[in-house]
Amino acid sequence: MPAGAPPMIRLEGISKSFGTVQANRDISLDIRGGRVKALLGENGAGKSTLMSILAGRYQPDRGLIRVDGREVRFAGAKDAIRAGIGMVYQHFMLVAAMSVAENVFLGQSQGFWRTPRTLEARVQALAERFGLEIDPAARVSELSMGEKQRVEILKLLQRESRVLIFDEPTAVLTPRETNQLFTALRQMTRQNKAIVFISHKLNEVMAVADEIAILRKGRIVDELAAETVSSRAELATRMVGREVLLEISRTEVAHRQVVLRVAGLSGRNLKNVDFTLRQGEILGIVGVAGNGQKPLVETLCGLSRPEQGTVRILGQSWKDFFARDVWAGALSYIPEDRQGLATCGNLDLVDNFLLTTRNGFTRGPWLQKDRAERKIAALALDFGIQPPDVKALARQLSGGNLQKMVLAREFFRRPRLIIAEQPTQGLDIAAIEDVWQLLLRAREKAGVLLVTGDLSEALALSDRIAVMFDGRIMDIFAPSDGPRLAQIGLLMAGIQPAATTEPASVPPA
Amino acid sequence: MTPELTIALLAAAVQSGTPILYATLGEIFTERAGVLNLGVEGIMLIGALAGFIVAKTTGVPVYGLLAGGLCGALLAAVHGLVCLVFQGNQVVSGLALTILGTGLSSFWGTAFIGQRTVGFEKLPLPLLSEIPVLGEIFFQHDPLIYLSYLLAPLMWAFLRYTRWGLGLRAVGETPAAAAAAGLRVLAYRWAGVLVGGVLMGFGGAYLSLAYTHLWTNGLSAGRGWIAVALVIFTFWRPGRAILGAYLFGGVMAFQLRLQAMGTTLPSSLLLMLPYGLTIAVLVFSSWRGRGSEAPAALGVNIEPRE
Amino acid sequence: MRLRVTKRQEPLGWGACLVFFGALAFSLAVSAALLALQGKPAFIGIRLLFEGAFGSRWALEDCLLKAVPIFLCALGVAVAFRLQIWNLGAEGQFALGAIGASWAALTFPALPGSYLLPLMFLAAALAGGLWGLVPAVLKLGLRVNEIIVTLMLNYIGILILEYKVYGAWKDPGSFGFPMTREFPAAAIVGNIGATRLNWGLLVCLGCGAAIALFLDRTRLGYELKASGENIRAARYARLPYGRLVLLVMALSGALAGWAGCLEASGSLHRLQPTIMAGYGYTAIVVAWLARLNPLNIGIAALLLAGLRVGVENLQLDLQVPAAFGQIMEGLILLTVLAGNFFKDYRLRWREPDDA
Amino acid sequence: EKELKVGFVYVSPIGDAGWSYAHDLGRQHIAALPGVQTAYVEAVPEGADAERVILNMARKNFDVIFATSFGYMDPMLKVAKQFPKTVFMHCSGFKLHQNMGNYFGRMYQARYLSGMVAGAMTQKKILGYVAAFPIPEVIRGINAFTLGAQAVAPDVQVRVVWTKTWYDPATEKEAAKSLLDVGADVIAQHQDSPGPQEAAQEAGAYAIGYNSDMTAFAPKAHLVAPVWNWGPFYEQIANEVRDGSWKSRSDWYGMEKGIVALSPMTDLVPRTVQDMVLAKKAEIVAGTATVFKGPVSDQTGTLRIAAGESASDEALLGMNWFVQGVVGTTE
Ligand SMILES: Nc1ncnc2c1ncn2[C@@H]1O[C@H](COP(=O)(O)OP(=O)(O)OP(=O)(O)O)[C@@H](O)[C@H]1O
Ligand SMILES: Nc1ncnc2c1ncn2[C@@H]1O[C@H](COP(=O)(O)OP(=O)(O)OP(=O)(O)O)[C@@H](O)[C@H]1O
Ligand SMILES: [Mg+2]
Ligand SMILES: [Mg+2]
Repeated sequence: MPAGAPPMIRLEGISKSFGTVQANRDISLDIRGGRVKALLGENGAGKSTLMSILAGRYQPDRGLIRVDGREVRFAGAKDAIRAGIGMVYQHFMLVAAMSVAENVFLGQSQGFWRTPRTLEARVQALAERFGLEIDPAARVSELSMGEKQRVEILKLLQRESRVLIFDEPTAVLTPRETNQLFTALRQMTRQNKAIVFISHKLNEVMAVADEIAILRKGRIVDELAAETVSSRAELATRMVGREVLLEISRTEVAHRQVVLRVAGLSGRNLKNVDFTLRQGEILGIVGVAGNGQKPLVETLCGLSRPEQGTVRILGQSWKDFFARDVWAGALSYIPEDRQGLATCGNLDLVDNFLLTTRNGFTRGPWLQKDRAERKIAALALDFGIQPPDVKALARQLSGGNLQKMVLAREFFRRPRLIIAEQPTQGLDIAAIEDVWQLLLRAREKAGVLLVTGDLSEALALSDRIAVMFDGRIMDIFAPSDGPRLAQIGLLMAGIQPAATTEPASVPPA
Repeated sequence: MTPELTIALLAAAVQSGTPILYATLGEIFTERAGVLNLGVEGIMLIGALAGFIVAKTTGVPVYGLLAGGLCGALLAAVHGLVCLVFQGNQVVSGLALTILGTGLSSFWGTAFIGQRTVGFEKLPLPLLSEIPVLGEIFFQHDPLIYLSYLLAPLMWAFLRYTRWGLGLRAVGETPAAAAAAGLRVLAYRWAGVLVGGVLMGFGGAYLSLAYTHLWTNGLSAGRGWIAVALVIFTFWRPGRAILGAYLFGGVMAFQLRLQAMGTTLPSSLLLMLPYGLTIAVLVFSSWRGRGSEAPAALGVNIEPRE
Repeated sequence: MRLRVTKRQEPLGWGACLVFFGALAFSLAVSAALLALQGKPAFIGIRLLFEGAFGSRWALEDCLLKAVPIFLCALGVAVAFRLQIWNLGAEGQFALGAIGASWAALTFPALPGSYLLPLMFLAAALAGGLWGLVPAVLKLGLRVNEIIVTLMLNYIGILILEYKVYGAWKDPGSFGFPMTREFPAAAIVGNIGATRLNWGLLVCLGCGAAIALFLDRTRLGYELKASGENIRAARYARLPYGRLVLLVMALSGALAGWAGCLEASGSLHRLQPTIMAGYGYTAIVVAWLARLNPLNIGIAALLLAGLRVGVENLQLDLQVPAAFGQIMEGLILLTVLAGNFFKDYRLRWREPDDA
Repeated sequence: EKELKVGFVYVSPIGDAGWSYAHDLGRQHIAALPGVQTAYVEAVPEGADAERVILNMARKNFDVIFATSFGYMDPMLKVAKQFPKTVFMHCSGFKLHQNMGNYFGRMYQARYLSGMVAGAMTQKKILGYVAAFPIPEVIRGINAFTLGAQAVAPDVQVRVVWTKTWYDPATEKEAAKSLLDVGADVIAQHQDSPGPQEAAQEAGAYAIGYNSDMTAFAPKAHLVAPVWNWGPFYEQIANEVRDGSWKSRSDWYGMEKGIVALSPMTDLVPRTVQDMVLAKKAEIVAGTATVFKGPVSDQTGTLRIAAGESASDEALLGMNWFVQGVVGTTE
């Protein structure tokens, strides 16, 4: 690259705030053709926001964007696309009810007619050229996560974007798919495209990035060339600003009676799922998102009916268990979607607290709100919910504090079975430690089913780990089982290691 | 029923279904963009009045039609303003629009009651109208009916085969994805609301320019609501709107003919037929499991961009 | 400099009132302009409107009397809206309530008032409630859209009423006009003192207080609120959504039914088709203006009743057509709806980029 | 000198070109008189609303209040008892009070004559009648029309379609078309919109209007129309009240006072027919002919008015059965 030529993209002094949250503060960044720039940072550091600004989705409060040295102003995604900038969002931006081909051509302005057949042919050709296998006529709602991502990439390729932004693209991919993606990325850089790659997985960053920028609390705190980084630990330290340990000590707890027994559970993308869970243990379910964790959890928590097979909860059949209206001493569900599922944003904390505990505060037809208010106020102090104002609306709480309020509520119910789904997603490190401690402590009284996409979390907490792929449990083993742990990547990709002779689902000891 | 009576009934079904067809197509278009407009009744009334006044004063029916469409779009724009700009609840805004449209059309229209305007007259199509049976049912009507024959397939082709149609559907399904793909979501929604308003206005103008050549307060007499219900029956597809509209037109025409033939059933019971049929049709579509094919973002407002 | 829209983090407390009255003032101004456009004195017009609605004891009495059925219907509608169930069927439920009450009054004319009146109220609540349950059952069982079903049931309900009064229930002494015979004295809700108001007002106050208490203090009321806020959370928390839908629609129907009962018993003393004055539709407007809060519904019902009554004054003195009232109603609703925007968002000037 | 304040309460908007419109023409007639001031409230539902409106007029010291719908009877009576100095006039009812009178017009006389025209013009001996609501006024009109037609063509049949609307051109036109489809070649209407006229003209049939001369709407079809003309009556009452001679009574005037009239017959009606109809009209005006004169049987063949007798006013006011020759139901 000739020296002195302006970078393909230059961000200058970008600031952006949402209400009281300052997501980006005075950020300047260069992005060059033919190189992969990795953006690193904790949850909420402002990575997605910054790139959404570059992709025209948000308007910056201040600052400007230069493309090839010329100042540009993006009034919307369309302008960014015109300038050759495309983004694959963390949450895919696809129209589920339309076909792959229609999605790829959505928003493309050349031509007026859109005959499905010609669109499909063109997408087919494009997909073949870049080695991305896809059925162009399929409805997006029927695709797997990996396939959806391919559609997103095809969208960018079809538009001949020069700058491609990937926001946590590997979170939903199997290791094999991840490798395929990296191959494709390299192919793109060879064509002098600029790539921005956002990820939390430090080894991936080290594998593909040419340059690394680290964000913390909305600021760029570090910019370095990938060659200069020696270890993951170094990266992590730079990212968080202190030594990260996240090693927690766990004491063994005796495993007692079975609290959950799942046998031959099938239907709704589940295939013959078998396992048991005892009081005193944490069973971690790991796997790439979209491999059946959702239907499994929904079935176990009574949101959907088991189609085939049996589920016994606390010794009762699914039907009997969910027919009763027991609020305490039973099952607590800590869902991934705390804003949409676990709480009502427009209600205050007292009302949100009552959501699952209302039966404990009922006398006749009346609801004892005062008693509930006092209880939640005490819990708010215990759990360190900020602000500890019980009249605050749930939507005014930050994600971490909301999660604490959900945990406070669910633990208040003294559950004997806990189903926790991505319990630390979006939390800062201090909060993560708290949650982990809570879960470990809870298992003394309960069995915990921990569904997580974060392998390190599963390893740190679980007594046993189950790997899910395509609705199946590929294997269940203890984290101490070194050889099998080594093959976890293959298992998550659905490949049964040849060496193992034992059956896929191992009954627990 | 004799064959002649049946043919006459079917021809009447086509005619009395046509205003509903226009309105249904308009509502389909609006809803495909993700906006629920329950103000169809009010918009039809305004369209009917505007069409009547302009056709009467200019003496040119086509101007009347255009004015009907334009004023329909104007009232629909109020809905757009409240829901697209000010984030108002779409259900309530639509209801308010009906009240406002009814009020405005009576307010300005009272002076025109009991007058007659020029309008669209019957124009049997050469050759086609001579086809036995079909010719009589479909091709011995006024030009606006022929226009509606074209409109439904046109809208179908537009939604399926064009760039804008693709965009409109995307905006109604997943506005965030459409925005990320560079579509101007609000512009599409505005287009959906306005074009829908034009078609609803046409539906009203059909009543005052072709079905009759008269104006009265409340001329649309509930046809707008039937159109809203029909959209669900059509699964948001223009092609099926033809079927649905004629079915309803047929039921309305049928109960009057039943009386003319000397039935002894009380008229109150006969008049329930169209409404009962609406419910039956909805139950049937839902029972077939297709009732939930609504555009995914229907009725959901798009928050202003930060 | 461009406008920038941001979502409010804190709910707007008293400012909400300001927004409401601002919107009201705006719609009044537009109406006044419309009057001026017609060559009528705009300010005098607005004054006449107020005088006619609230300007004297009589006006207030009239206003209250008219607010009673609106209030009851709106209360029911609001309970359903809280659960995000779009019950547009108060009109039909009102008709069925009137039919139910009339059935009781005509079938047991010899009962003493202490039995007959409660029986009429019971019959009205049953008839209205069952009419409300039809869309609820269709929604739960077959996922049929309740907006359309409730609307269509309005037409059918009114036609049933006509069928009865043109047919079997027609008073032989009515000279062939469609009306039932006059109710026996025991079936008539009496007037309060020398006013035109009847004791139905008390029913209103009772219902309002009961509903407010129900929504605010009972467990079921809480479940209603939570389910309406977030339907997914309702499933998560195992709130009895299906039962709540049935409950609110039955309640909604029963309240509208009582309104119909009071109109038949307190005002008309018989059943006739003209009992249908569109209260069921006005109720939707009122419920929404009041943002579904029982106390506010009382105020909004008075306001709308005042508008209806006041417009008559305007008609008498300025010869403004009746449609003017409808226009104002539509305008008020639209402006208040649009005005709510400012409760949820604030507008600021975007700072210049090179600051 | 004090102005006479006259108030009118209408059941529908005056723009409906029909019933309320006809009364409003009467109001305009007296408003033009010196010393008379008028006001009206339109679209007043019968019941509590009517009571309020009438009450407010009485409170505002109106001297005479005309309420022009049957359903206003009880509310008006209630108010009349409270305001003995005000004169209350109720149209189409039967209750009286010392300061409340009632009045109506014998529209059936004109309908009978229009029936004669229809009977003379029909070829197929089937007449269609688009009707609003099954109330006595409408039923009486249909019966009178049928009797008139039968006087000319004894085997004629009158088919009735109810629309349950007063003014819905689209529905009413469709109703007329349905009658044309079953063979009617003359369409009559008790309906305020000219929709049926249009339908008849499009089908090449004849039509008989109502309320006003509807020739303009269907020049090739319109034959004649029975019309209202309230002006002279309202003027008479206003004068009586002013000079204090008004007494509570029932006024039921017919063609002799001109409250009810027949619009000029169009050229489509042959001279001979016109002469025949005008001759009959003269008899009615002179009081030598009555419309409901026995023997008259109802649809089932039961004799309702014995031979030689005439129906009493009370029987006419409450008429709820069809004469023989009408096809349809009164429900
Ligand atoms: N639309 C929005 N409205 C309000 N706040 C927002 C919005 N989008 C982001 N934020 C806030 O801005 C901050 C930065 O968010 P952003 O999504 O950019 O973080 P991130 O670095 O991408 O985090 P993650 O690793 O979790 O994806 C966070 O505090 C977030 O809560
Ligand atoms: N949150 C929800 N959102 C949408 N539909 C729901 C919701 N909850 C329940 N439903 C639907 O309502 C119907 C009845 O729900 P459900 O069986 O949960 O009711 P319930 O409270 O258990 O009532 P029951 O007394 O009959 O047991 C089902 O068809 C279900 O699909
Ligand atoms: Mg993230
Ligand atoms: Mg992010």
